[in-house]
Amino acid sequence: MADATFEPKIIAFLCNWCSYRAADLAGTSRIKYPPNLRMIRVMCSGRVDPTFVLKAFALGADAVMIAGCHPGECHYLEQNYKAMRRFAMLRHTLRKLGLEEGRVRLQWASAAEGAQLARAISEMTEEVRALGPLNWPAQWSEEDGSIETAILQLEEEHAQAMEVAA
Amino acid sequence: MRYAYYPGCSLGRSAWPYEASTKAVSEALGLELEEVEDWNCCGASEYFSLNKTAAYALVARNLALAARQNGLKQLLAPCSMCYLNLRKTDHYMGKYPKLGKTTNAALAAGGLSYKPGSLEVRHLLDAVVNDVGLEAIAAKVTQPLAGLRVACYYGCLVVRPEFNGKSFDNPEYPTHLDQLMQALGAEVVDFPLKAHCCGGHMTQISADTAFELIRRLLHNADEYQADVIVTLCPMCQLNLDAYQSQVNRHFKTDYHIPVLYFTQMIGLAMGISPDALGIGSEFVSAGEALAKIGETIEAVPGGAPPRRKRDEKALPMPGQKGEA
Amino acid sequence: MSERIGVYVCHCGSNIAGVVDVEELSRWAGETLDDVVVSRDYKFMCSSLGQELIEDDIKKEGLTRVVVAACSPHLHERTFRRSCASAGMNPYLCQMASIREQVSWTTQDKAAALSKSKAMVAGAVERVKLHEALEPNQVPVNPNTLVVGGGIAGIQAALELADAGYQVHLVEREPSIGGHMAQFDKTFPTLDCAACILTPKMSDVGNHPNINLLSYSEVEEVTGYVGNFVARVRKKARYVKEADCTGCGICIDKCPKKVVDEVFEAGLGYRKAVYRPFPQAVPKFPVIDRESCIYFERGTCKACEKFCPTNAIDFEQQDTILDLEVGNIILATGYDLFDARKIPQYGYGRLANVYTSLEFERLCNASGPTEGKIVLRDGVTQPKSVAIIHCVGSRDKRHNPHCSAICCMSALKFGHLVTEKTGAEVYSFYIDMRPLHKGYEEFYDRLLEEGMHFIRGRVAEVTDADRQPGEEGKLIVQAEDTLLGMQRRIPVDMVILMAGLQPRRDAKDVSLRFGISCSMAGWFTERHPKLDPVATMTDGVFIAGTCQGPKDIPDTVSQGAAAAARVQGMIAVGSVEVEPVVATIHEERCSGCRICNNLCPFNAIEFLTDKAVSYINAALCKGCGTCVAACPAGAISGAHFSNEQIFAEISGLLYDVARGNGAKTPQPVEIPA
Amino acid sequence: MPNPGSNGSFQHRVIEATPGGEVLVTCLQCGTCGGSCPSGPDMDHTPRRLFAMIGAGMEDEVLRSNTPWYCVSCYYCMVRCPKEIPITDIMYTLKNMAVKAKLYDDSDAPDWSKSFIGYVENYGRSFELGLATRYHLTHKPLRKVGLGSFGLSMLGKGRLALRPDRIKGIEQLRAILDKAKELEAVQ
Repeated sequence: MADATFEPKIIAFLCNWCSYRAADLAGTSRIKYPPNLRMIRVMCSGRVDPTFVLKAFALGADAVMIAGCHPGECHYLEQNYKAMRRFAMLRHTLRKLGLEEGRVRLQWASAAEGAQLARAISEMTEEVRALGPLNWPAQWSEEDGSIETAILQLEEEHAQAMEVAA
Repeated sequence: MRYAYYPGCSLGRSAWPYEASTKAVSEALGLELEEVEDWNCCGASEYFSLNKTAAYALVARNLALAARQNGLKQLLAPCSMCYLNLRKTDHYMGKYPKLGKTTNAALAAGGLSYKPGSLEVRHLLDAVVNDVGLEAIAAKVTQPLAGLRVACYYGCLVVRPEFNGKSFDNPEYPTHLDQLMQALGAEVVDFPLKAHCCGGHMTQISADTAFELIRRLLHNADEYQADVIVTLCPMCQLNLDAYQSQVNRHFKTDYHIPVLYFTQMIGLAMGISPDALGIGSEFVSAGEALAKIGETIEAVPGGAPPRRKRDEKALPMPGQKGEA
Repeated sequence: MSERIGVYVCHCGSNIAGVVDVEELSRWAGETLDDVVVSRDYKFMCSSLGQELIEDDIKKEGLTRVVVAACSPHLHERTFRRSCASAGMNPYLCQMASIREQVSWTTQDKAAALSKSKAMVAGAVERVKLHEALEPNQVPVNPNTLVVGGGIAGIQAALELADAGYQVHLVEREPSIGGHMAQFDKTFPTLDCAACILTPKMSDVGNHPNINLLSYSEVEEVTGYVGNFVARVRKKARYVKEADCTGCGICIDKCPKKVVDEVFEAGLGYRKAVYRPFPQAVPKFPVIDRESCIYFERGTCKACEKFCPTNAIDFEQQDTILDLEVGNIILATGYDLFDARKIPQYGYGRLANVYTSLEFERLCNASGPTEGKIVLRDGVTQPKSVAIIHCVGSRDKRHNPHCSAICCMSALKFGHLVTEKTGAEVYSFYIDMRPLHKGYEEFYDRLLEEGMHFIRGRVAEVTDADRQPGEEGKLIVQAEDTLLGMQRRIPVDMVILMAGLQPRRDAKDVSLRFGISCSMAGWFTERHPKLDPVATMTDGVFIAGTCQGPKDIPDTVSQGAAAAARVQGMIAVGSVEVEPVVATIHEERCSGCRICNNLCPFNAIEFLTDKAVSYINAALCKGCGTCVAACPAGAISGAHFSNEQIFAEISGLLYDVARGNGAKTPQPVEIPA
Repeated sequence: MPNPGSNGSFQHRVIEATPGGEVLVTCLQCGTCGGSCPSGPDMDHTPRRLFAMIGAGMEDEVLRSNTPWYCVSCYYCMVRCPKEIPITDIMYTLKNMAVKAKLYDDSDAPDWSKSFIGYVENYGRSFELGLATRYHLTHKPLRKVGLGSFGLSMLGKGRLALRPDRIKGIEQLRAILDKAKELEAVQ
C-alpha cells in the first residue's frame, strides 16, 4: 500500500548531550536528510516516558524515534540503560497493539555522530514510508474504546513492568 | 561425548593413517564419533574459487544432513580445510542473511534446509584437548614420548580466520598441540613457523611457490633439531611428507624429518601398536625418530638450539616476575 | 489568562532565509497560532539590534513569552534568555526553535523546509505557554582544588594554582609524582633531557606551601557538586613514617630482597622491596612493597628497621582515610601503554630482543638499568641494526582504532639516539609519518639527513625463523614496502615496538567515580572537542593531559595550565549558578513505592521514613528526568521538562496532521494522571 | 566509467559480491596483507596494490592479475588487517569474477579448480588420482613422468584410490548445485 505521496511524520526525542548535539553537527556539516522527523529536546533519553510515545501516536505521528548517548557514555552515567530497558517494554506493548516494529526506534548517537544520526533518520523515514500511514487516532475512534482508555490501560501495564524491573 | 563426525575425502585415502589413528584413539579416549550419513566433499578451496553460491550450498548439504542426524549438536572434523569450510558456512549463513537465504533456497531443491547456529563445528584437536582434557590424557599415557623432540605444526586453517573474534586457539601463536604433546611427555620445540602455510594446493598449480613454503618449514624444524613434525591436517601432512624428497632435490638439501599426525602420537603414548595407527605409510620414515622412544629411556635430548646463557648483566625478559 | 507571545524568526543572513521563506513563516505564526501577538523576522536576531527588538516588544507590547526561531539553543539560548531578563522577563519563559541546524542546513526542498519550520515554531509556541518562571540557584565555590594524577599535566595544573595563591591537594597513586615523563630519557624535537626539565618542577611541588602532596594515595569516592565537593582519599600505608624519615636511603641499601620493577623500569630493571622509584623521587620517602617484603611474607627480617637511623620504619602502619573539601577537581590520570603481547606476531615476550618503546626509554636513560647503554637483552652486545615498528596496537580496529599521536615523533627520537650512541642502521616501518607540530617536520628532516631508513609499510611479523643467507641469528622484520609494492625482509639485531597509548584500565571506574563521561574506549569526554577541551559536562570537574586522549608533552602541559586557569576563574567569581532544571516530588501524590530511589545515580533521592515518601535533594539532582518518567504515580515533576510541556510540544509539532475533528490548532488530549 | 565506490563501479560490484566486503573502502594501504602473504613474492601485484587498483576502477588489470590465484587461503592477512577487511573472501570474489569474464591469462589455476569440482559434481567426493592425472595430462604433459612415479608410490602406500567413491544422494546434490548456480546467475 505504498502511497507515493505519503510523507510520514516522525517525532523524535533527543537527549541534550549527545543526540541533540549530533543533530547540531549534522546541521553544521550540512548533511541532508528527509524533513519528516521533528525533534524534541529532553535532558536525557531516560526522561522519555512511554506515554510521550503513545501521546505522539495518539496525536497522529506515524513513528517515533528515541535517541540518546551510547551505552556507557551517558552524561548521567547510566540513565540511557534505563531508557534501553524501558524501550524494550515499550516495544513489547506496542507490538501487542499491532504496531509494526519499524514505527519505534532507539538510536544511539554520540555528539560526534551527525552523519550516523542523519543516516538513521533517512533509513527510518524510508521504512515508515513503506509501512504507510498509521492514522492511529482514527483507528481508535472507529473501534469501541476511546484512545484515552487505551493509553490508560497501557500506562498501568507499564507501571507494573517498571515495578518489576526496579 | 558424542559427535557427528565428518571425515572428509582425504581421510578416506591419502590420509588413511589419520583416519585409522583417529578411530583407534577416539575409542580409547571415550569420544563417540557418528559419521554423517552420505556426506559429500566440502569443495576445499576450489569450489569457492569458481562459484561461491554453489560452494556454500555444497558445504551446507553436509550441515543439513548432520543437523538432522540423531539430534547431534556438535560436528567434528579432523581435516582443517573441511573444518574451516563447515564452520565458515555455518557462521556466514547466520551473519549474512542474504547468503543464508540463497543457500537455503539451493538446499530446498534437494529437500533440505539448515538453520545457522544449530551445529557447533569443531576440530578434532579442540575436542581432544578441551573435552577430554590434558589431565585425562596424561593419565592414560603408558609410554611417554620422553626424549622425542617434536615441532608442533598447526598450519593455517585450524586457527584462522577467527569468526567474531572466536577461535579455539590463538590465530598467530597457538599452543593447544604443544600442551598436548607435553602431556604425552614429548619435548616440544618453540617452532616459530607453527602456524605458517604448507603451500596448500600450490603444489599442483605452481610447484616452485609450494616448494619454497615447504622448504621454509623443514629448514626451521631442522634448525630446532626436531625429530618429528606433528600435524593435524591431511594437506599439511601430504605436502611436508610426500613432497619432502622433491623439495630436497629442488633445493639440493637433505632434510629427513618425518611428519606424523597428532592422533598417531597419542596412540603411541598410550601403547597402541604403530601398525594400528597407520605408522609406516609415511614417505619419510619415522623409524629412526621413533627408535628414540622405543629404545632408550635416558635418551639425551639433542643439543638444544643455541640460546645465549643468561648472566649477571642480562636484562629481565618482559613479564619475568619475582626475584633477581 | 492567556499568554502574550512574541515570535521572532531569524534570517541568519542567508543561512536560514536562503532555504526557509522567513517572511511567510513569521506571517503564518502571527495569523494562525493562538496567543501570538507579535511576530517578526529579522536579519540577525542575535545582533544587538535583534535583541533590542525583543526587549522593546517585551516592554511595549507586554509580552509574557518569547519564541526565537533561529539556530540551535546550544549556541544562543543564553543570549536570548539574557535579553529577556534585561527587559524584566524571567529568562526561562523563552524558547528556541532550531530552524537552522535542523531545517535550512539539512533540507533542500523549500516547501518541506517551510512546513517543518512551521511545525517547530508551533511546537515552541505550544510549549512556551506552559513554561514556568525559574530562578537559578547560586552556590558558593570552595577555593581549594583537588588535582588527581601527578604526571606532568597534574604537576603543571597544581603549580599554576598554588602559585596563584590557592590551596591544592595533589593525589598520586604511585609512591612518587613524575608520571611517564620521569621515565623518559630525551624529549622531542629539542632533545632536552626529560629529567632536567621535569625534576625542578617536581621539587617545586614537593616544597610548595600551598600544595598538599598525597602520594601513594587514591580517591575512593566523590560526593557533592560544583563548588562543594567532598573527596574521600585513601592514603595507603607506606610502612615509613613520613614525619621521621630523612630520605637517607639506608633502608634501601640494607634490604636483601630484589624484585623486577614492573612500573618505573618497565620491567627492565630491579628494585628492592623497600624502594623509591628513582633517585629524584618526590616525595623522598621510600615505600615498603608489602607483596615482596620478606618480613610480611615470613615474619622475620626487618633489616630496614634495624638500620634506620631515625626509627622511621613502622610495620604496623595502617591506611588512612582523608575527607577533602574542594570546590573544583582536575583529573590528570594519564594513559596506559598498549600491551604488545596482544600482537603475538611481533614476538614481544618470546623473542628476547624485541623491546617496547617504554623499555627502550629506560634503556637510553642514563639513570636506567644499563646507565644509558643501548644493548641487547644479554646486557652487553650493542646492536648493529635496529628496526622501529610504528602503530603497534594503534590505528587497528582489533585493538585501538585511534592514532596514538606521539609514536612517530618518539620513533624519530629513538632513531636519533640509536644513531648517536651506537652508529647502528635504523629502519623505521611506518604507515603514515605524522610530525604535526612546531619543529617536528624539521626533526624528521634531520633524521633523514642522519641516514635513518624509512620503509612505508605496517610490519606483518617479526620472526627468528631465518629463510635465506644473512638472516641466521637475526630478528627478521617482514613487511610490504608499499612504495615499492614488494615484500621485504630486513634482518636486525633489535626491534622496538612503538606501543600505542590507551586509556587507563580503570578509566571507566574513575569516570563514574567523578561523574563524568568517557568514550567507549575510556578517554574522558571534554565539554566541547574544540572550544571547551578541558571542561567536562560535569560542572567543576576538569580534565587535562592524556586521560582525555593521546597527546605529547607540550599539549599536555598546555591542558594542565588551561584547566588551572578555568579553576581560577571559578574561584575568582566565588559563586556559581546552578541550572534550576531539577526534579521535585509532590509529597501528597507519592505512594512511597521507592521505585525512584534506585534510579538516581547521583543519590539525590532519599526516602523519608517518617513521612513514608521519597524526597529529592535539589542540590544533588542533575535534572536528567529519569525518575520523572519512572514514577508510577506521576508524583515527580521535572522543572522545564514537565509532561505537560512535552505533550504541548508534541501537539504543536504535529500541527499539520489532518484530524477527524478538523481542528486548526490541536486540542491537547487529556491524559489521565 | 562510474566514480569509484558509486553504484555499478567495479569496487561496488566487488563489495556487493563479498559478504562483509563493505569495509574494503576503509583500506588504509598499510601493506599488512602484502607483508604477510606467503606467496606474495610470486604475485604480480600485492593484495594492497590490488585494492588500490580496485578503487581506481582498473577492472581489466585486476581480473587479469595472478594475485587471487596465488592466494593459498592461509588467512594471515585477514586476521592481521587493522581494518578487518575479509581479504581472502575478496580474493574468492575476484576469482569468481575473473572466471566469468574469462580473464585469467597468467594462471592455469582455474583449470585445476575446474578439474577438482568436476569430480565433486559427478561423484560427490573428490578423487585425487583422477584429478591429478586429468589436470596434469592437459596442462603439464612434460611432468607426466615425475608425477607417475609420485603417484605410484602414493598407490604403494595405499594413499591413492584407483576409482572414485560416489555418494548415494548424488542426484540430490546435483539438484542443489544446479539451483545454486541458477541463483548465482540471477545475482
